[in-house]
Amino acid sequence: MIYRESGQFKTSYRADQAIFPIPQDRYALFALLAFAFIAVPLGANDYWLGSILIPFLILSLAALGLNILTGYCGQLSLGSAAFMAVGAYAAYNFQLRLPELPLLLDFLLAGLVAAAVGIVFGVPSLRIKGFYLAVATLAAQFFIEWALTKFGWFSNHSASGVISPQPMTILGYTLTTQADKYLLVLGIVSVLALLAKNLVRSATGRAWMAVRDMDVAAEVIGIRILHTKLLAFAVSSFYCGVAGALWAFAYLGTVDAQAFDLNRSFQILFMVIIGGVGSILGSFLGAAFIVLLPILLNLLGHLFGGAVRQDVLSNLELITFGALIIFFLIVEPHGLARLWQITKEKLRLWPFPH
Amino acid sequence: MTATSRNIGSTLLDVRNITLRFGGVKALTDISLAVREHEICSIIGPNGAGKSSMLNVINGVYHPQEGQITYRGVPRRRMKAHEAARQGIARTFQNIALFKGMSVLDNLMTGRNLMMKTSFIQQALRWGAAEREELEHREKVERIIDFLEIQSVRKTPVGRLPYGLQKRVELGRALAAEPSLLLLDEPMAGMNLEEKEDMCRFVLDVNDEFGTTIVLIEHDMGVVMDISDHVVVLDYGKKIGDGAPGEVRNNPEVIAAYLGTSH
Amino acid sequence: MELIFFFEVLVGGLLAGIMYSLVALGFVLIYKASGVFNFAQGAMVFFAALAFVSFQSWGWPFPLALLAALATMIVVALATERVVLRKLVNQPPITLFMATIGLTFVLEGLAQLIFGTDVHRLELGIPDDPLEIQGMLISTFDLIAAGVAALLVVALGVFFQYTRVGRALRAVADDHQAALSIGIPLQHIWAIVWAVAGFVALVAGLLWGARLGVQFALTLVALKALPVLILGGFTSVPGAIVGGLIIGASEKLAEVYVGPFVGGGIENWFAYVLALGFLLVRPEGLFGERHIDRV
Amino acid sequence: DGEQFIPMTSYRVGPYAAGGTGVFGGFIDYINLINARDGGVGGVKLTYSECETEYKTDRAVECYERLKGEGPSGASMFNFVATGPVYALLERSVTDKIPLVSIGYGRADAADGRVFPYVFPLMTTYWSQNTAKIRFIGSREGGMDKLKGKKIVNLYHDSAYGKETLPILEAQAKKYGFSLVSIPVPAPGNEQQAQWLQIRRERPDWVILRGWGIMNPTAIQQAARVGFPRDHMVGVWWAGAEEDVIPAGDAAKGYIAAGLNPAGDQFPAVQQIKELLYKTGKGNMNDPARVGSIYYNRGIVHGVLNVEAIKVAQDKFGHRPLSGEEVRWGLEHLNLTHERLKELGVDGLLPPMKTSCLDHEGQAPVIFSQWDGRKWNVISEHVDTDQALVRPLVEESAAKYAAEKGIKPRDCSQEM
Amino acid sequence: MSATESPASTPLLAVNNIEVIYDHVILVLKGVSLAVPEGGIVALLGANGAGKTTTLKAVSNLLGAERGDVTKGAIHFRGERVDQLTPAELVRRGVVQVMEGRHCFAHLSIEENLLTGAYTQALSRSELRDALERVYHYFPRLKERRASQAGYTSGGEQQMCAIGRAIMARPAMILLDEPSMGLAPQIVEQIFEIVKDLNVRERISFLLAEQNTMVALRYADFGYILENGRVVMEGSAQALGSNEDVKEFYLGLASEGRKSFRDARSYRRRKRWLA
Ligand SMILES: Nc1ncnc2c1ncn2[C@@H]1O[C@H](COP(=O)(O)OP(=O)(O)OP(=O)(O)O)[C@@H](O)[C@H]1O
Ligand SMILES: Nc1ncnc2c1ncn2[C@@H]1O[C@H](COP(=O)(O)OP(=O)(O)OP(=O)(O)O)[C@@H](O)[C@H]1O
Ligand SMILES: [Mg+2]
Ligand SMILES: [Mg+2]
Repeated sequence: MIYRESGQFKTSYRADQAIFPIPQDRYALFALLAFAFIAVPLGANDYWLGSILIPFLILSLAALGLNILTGYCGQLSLGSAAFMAVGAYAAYNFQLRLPELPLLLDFLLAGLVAAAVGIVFGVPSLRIKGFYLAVATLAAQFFIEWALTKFGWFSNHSASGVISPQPMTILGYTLTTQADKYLLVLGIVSVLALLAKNLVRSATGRAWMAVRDMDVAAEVIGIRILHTKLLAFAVSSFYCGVAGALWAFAYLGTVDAQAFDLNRSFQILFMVIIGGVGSILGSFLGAAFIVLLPILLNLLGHLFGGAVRQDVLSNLELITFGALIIFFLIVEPHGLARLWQITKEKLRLWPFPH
Repeated sequence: MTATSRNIGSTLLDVRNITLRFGGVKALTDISLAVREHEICSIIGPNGAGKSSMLNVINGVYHPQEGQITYRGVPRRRMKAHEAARQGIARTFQNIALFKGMSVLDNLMTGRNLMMKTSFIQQALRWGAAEREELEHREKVERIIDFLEIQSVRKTPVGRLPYGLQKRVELGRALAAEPSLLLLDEPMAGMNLEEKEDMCRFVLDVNDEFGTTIVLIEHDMGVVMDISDHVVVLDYGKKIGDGAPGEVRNNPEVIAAYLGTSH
Repeated sequence: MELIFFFEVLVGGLLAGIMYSLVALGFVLIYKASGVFNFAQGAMVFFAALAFVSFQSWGWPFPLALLAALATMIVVALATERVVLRKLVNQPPITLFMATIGLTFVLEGLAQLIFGTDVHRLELGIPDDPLEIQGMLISTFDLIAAGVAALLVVALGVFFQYTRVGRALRAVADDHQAALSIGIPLQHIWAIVWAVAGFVALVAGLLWGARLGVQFALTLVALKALPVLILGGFTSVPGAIVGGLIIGASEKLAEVYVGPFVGGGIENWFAYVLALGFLLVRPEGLFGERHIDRV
Repeated sequence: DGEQFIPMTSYRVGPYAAGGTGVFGGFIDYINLINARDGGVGGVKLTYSECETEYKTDRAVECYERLKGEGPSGASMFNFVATGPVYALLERSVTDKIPLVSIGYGRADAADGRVFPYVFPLMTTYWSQNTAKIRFIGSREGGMDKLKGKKIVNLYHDSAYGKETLPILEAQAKKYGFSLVSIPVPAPGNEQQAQWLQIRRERPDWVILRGWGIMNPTAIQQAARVGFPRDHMVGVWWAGAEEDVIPAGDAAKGYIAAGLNPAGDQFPAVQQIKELLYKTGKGNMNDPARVGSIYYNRGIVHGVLNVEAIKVAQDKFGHRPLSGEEVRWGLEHLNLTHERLKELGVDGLLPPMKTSCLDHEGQAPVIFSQWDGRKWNVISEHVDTDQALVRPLVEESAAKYAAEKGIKPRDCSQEM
Repeated sequence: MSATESPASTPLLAVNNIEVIYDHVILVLKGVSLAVPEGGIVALLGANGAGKTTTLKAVSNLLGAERGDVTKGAIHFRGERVDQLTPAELVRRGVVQVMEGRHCFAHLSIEENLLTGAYTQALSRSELRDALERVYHYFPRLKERRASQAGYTSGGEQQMCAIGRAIMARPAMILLDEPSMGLAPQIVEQIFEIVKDLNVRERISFLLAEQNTMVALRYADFGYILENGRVVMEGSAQALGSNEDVKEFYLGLASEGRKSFRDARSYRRRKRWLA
């Protein structure tokens, strides 16, 4: 029994309510954070930082946002990319029009703007449920995409509709290298993930889950459904908004509204479902799966380079990607996070089978 | 102990001339009943008589077309379920309505949500007041867990629990809200004798210790006759009997419609 | 003149709407029968049409190509049931939804792997000369498509409401486990439904393919079907038609009469916003089944 | 000796796969032809490796990062054949010193090489091309002065791409006195009933189709349905390939599109590809019948310009693998005359052009082709673009970008 | 009593030492064996969570849908192994389960619910009518509500509907999970009368999981008591009914007679028969 819970007694409810009540988990997390904050920027090259880790972290954040809404509050949404777009354009405009604001405040405000827009599109959720709501959130997706392209003001009238934010400067220090940007993204994502974790295990999180699991019962014990759902929309959109701002500022440097199209919304939804609906960890696992898998498949494909035609290879990659999604759902319909949890439970019992 | 020896007070809940229709179906027709403070009132009746509907009307899940409900002296016709909760009405459901994806502990903690006052931002930071509050309520909930003897399943997702335990958890969730009026919809269905006895004990203790008024729907006549102070009988949405258990048991109309001769 | 133009837009919109209904029908079918929101419907439309034109381009005569395409869709249905659905019985709807997204990738990849990425012309021999009625131009092609759609709707409606299998399908949608417990062979049922949905996809693929050519973008017609779906109700066959008519007509009228004031290009989101507004009044769509939550 | 690496950020699945397989097929065939026929450029063998982008910007960025260091001297230059990545990599390419070549797409103002040293919107930008379209229409009407009082509808894809030419069209409408009606088509454009009914009501003389993907055949078909003459529709070059007209069937007969390049396999280079590659089964196209199609030939154009840039640079820096910075010099000193094109066996496949430090575009003229139901036929002389109109706009936009980003423009007179 | 056969003669259903695991980790049944003779009524008794439902689902093969697995043991119906059959195939062979918690098809009307029960039978129109009438004869209340959507009927009505639906499949054996739950007392009696009636007249065998031990033992021939996933006691209904432990813990018949629920002051600790 390498990994065990038995024999570790908690003597106070406070200890029992710590994020990771089991010390092994805590140590593992500290080790992981130390690795991510210190070892990675020192060791990884620009390719890993700039094209794998940064987008992975940003999309994890967006997935986290959607997971709050869909996983915790049970409101299926296909419009998360639109809220990313709102965040990106808002941050751009704050930076452009109020240059004296510090960068992090721009991001915060961008998140708040996204949250406000999220609330507007969340109002119908009081009456509309399930897939009906999902399709209805497409209204947000298409409307916001259209509005951002249509009204030049949002993109400062650039002919191409593309926005290019200024370099990021924090306290006079300009972030230029990929490592700088990575650290910024990692910092923001870590803090927001911690806040999300706190939130979902507090009264607010319980209210969300209650509404998700059985809204009638939730109302009967005094939870205000509309208020709870709108809060979920707001928080979720906030996270997506910040993710969108980071996408524009820290990852690509320039974006247009099409960077946040329907496909992006779906991509984020995949992450949530594959990773684990209603799991913070799952958002990260899902993002890793969806971001890394196609790249991995592409690299694997290169091993066959020459032997197989490139278009065959590309299509095979797509097929494998789809098949793996199905495979993982069959293995564990509740996502990678649950798979991880079961593995831990088994470890706990190891070497006994049950 | 008999009913009179406890200090049953004045009328807490007064239901007047309630009529509830679903399209063509009349679930409740002109029903009136009164529940006094601290008493245990049972509603019985054949299947489909409208018992559950009655509870749904009392706590605002259904909105009757006619009639008026006076609770603690405040009359009203419609109200939202969460408003009812705010006024101290809690309940359990016939088909268990727990939050399946959450642990037992979380289910119970949710029952206390109404009393948690910190803002979501404080909760996100989990700082000072938010953490103190969380711990305070946790202690209260642990007391209920002890009371209901469900310590061992505290962290188990409720979906995995056997039926009987789920019923107990549901009672716990209702109790967590520290209600003054507790509505129980068939809390003992699907239990064996021993478990029913336990459940009766819980109900009686709640009633005794916290002075909670209880409205109970139950099909086990043994339980109903033993523990209630007052029994209301419904049939086809109409009230056909109302009174002390002894009276109701001997009411010929009730015997014909519900109890049957075998009893 | 203005009035004629108005009617022209209206009729054009109604007919366009029916084309959306055709795709929406496939969604309804599967949703009604298994509670699955089949995201792969668009990919199926593409797959069916591509299979058909490819068979034709291999020199097979029209009827043979049609039969072969139908057979292909049935094989796809059977394989989907066996490899995906069977393993996911009784799982939450969102999981099944996700699985159909996985299926989408597989189908898209498979289609292009087998039949290539070339675009094709699809010739059904249906005339596309505009009819001029009272100064209005009306497309004969659209009229014929509308007829086909109406036929499909009637057939499917009867099937669901009055046959043993139809009833079983609705039962399955309500509760997988209970359906199993009384001996409804979920696997056969699903195979049948997916095969029928494959057939509907083929019909939609042929008609849309004749309009747009057969190419990858055919998968996108599914997006046009979604507002129709929620307006008509996920579970209603007639709803798909009525929803299509409403969406088609109003989005065209909006584009022509409202568009110019806000810069145009509003058709897409307008359909969704309209459907959304409608849902606020009737959350289950026009003819959808009401969500039952009793306590 | 050695190897010169060219990254192939292709897209062979997804909605634009038809275009992607064509362009990259032609591109790769041309590279292989150079290796097979000439043993590379100046004795340096050309290598490439493909990376699937699915036409998605983030995947393209990943491919860029993955491939930029490959080969003995790193990537020579990137051709994304998609606008998104060009924008996204604008700054990184400067840091990495790797040119981004965007032939017939991408940022129009990047033609100003002083502000955008590493971006090459070669041949013709959207803005330039648009002026050629109006000139073509003018010539069809019998002179630019005849445009006065005419009505032109600009049917555009409602996206950043579609909107990009609105200002330049408006400027020309003012200049020539025609009236302009711009009508957006929401993406993806598979529904255009409303738009074409509007067009029928407007009764324009010409329709400019700034389309994309499925929008193109739909537009052509709808035109037929409302009886608008197809030979009065002029498409952009993303609306001018076989893939855009075949789905529309007979309706497309007579439809005209601007072209970077004509279709056809009569060019010596293409013939050699057939001979050297396809006869031996080494051709890249799955369907050899598409050799000589518009997209395929555009791939050859990519090949020619890439290889020529390497050659020009080698002439200066020596016959060895070159860095991106050195290739950039080559790109800035392209001079494709008729003679040179003839030597390369591609005369007529692309027009003469000449780049410089100031001008990263090269000001190639535009040709116009018409679809006869089976193939594209060239129907115009080379139509020159209106640089007097475009260049000031380019410089203005570039200056604005430079100011925003704090870039100090290069002084071209100091460069050689 | 009609129990002419003893459980020893070749049983209709034989469950042999099965083990069930949920989610690959939760071991619920730890070796359960039982037999149901042709024409018998066998009761499965036990506290909440003992594993009654799991046993029934293992027999009807519905565990797969809950990510449960039978990892050991065998199940025979009419002498054939049936653990690999699909639920539908089992129904065709005559085994139908009435699930705990009713599980009516909420959006179908009561009558449509009943009709789906006959899915495997492929009956003619008039046969269907007769089958329906038979159910309505047993449950007149259902006839009144025949056109209502099942989702909107009361708990008891749904229970009737679920049982009626199973009868429509003309089974040889019904697995009945807590039929009395939520039913008014006289309906409980009625349902058990119906069970008896079906058993005597149509020779349908029953395996019923039931909490209401009193009634169950009155109608059953044979009983098993399950605790914690194991069979801890078995015997004929009379034998069980007269067992002192059973009397005390399951029937509430202590030596001094039935106690009032109000007087069960101290919580009784259940005596466990843990192996
Ligand atoms: N939401 C609803 N819509 C339509 N009809 C309803 C609804 N709720 C209850 N009914 C009908 O009202 C009647 C009373 O139902 P109710 O659930 O109150 O019965 P009950 O007395 O609780 O019965 P049981 O003991 O079987 O639970 C039933 O006939 C039921 O079908
Ligand atoms: N799907 C499941 N996943 C995990 N555990 C389960 C699942 N279903 C049941 N269990 C567990 O299996 C055990 C036996 O449950 P089962 O439902 O068979 O009991 P039961 O005897 O029918 O109880 P009851 O009288 O309450 O219906 C319980 O401890 C329960 O927690
Ligand atoms: Mg009830
Ligand atoms: Mg059970």
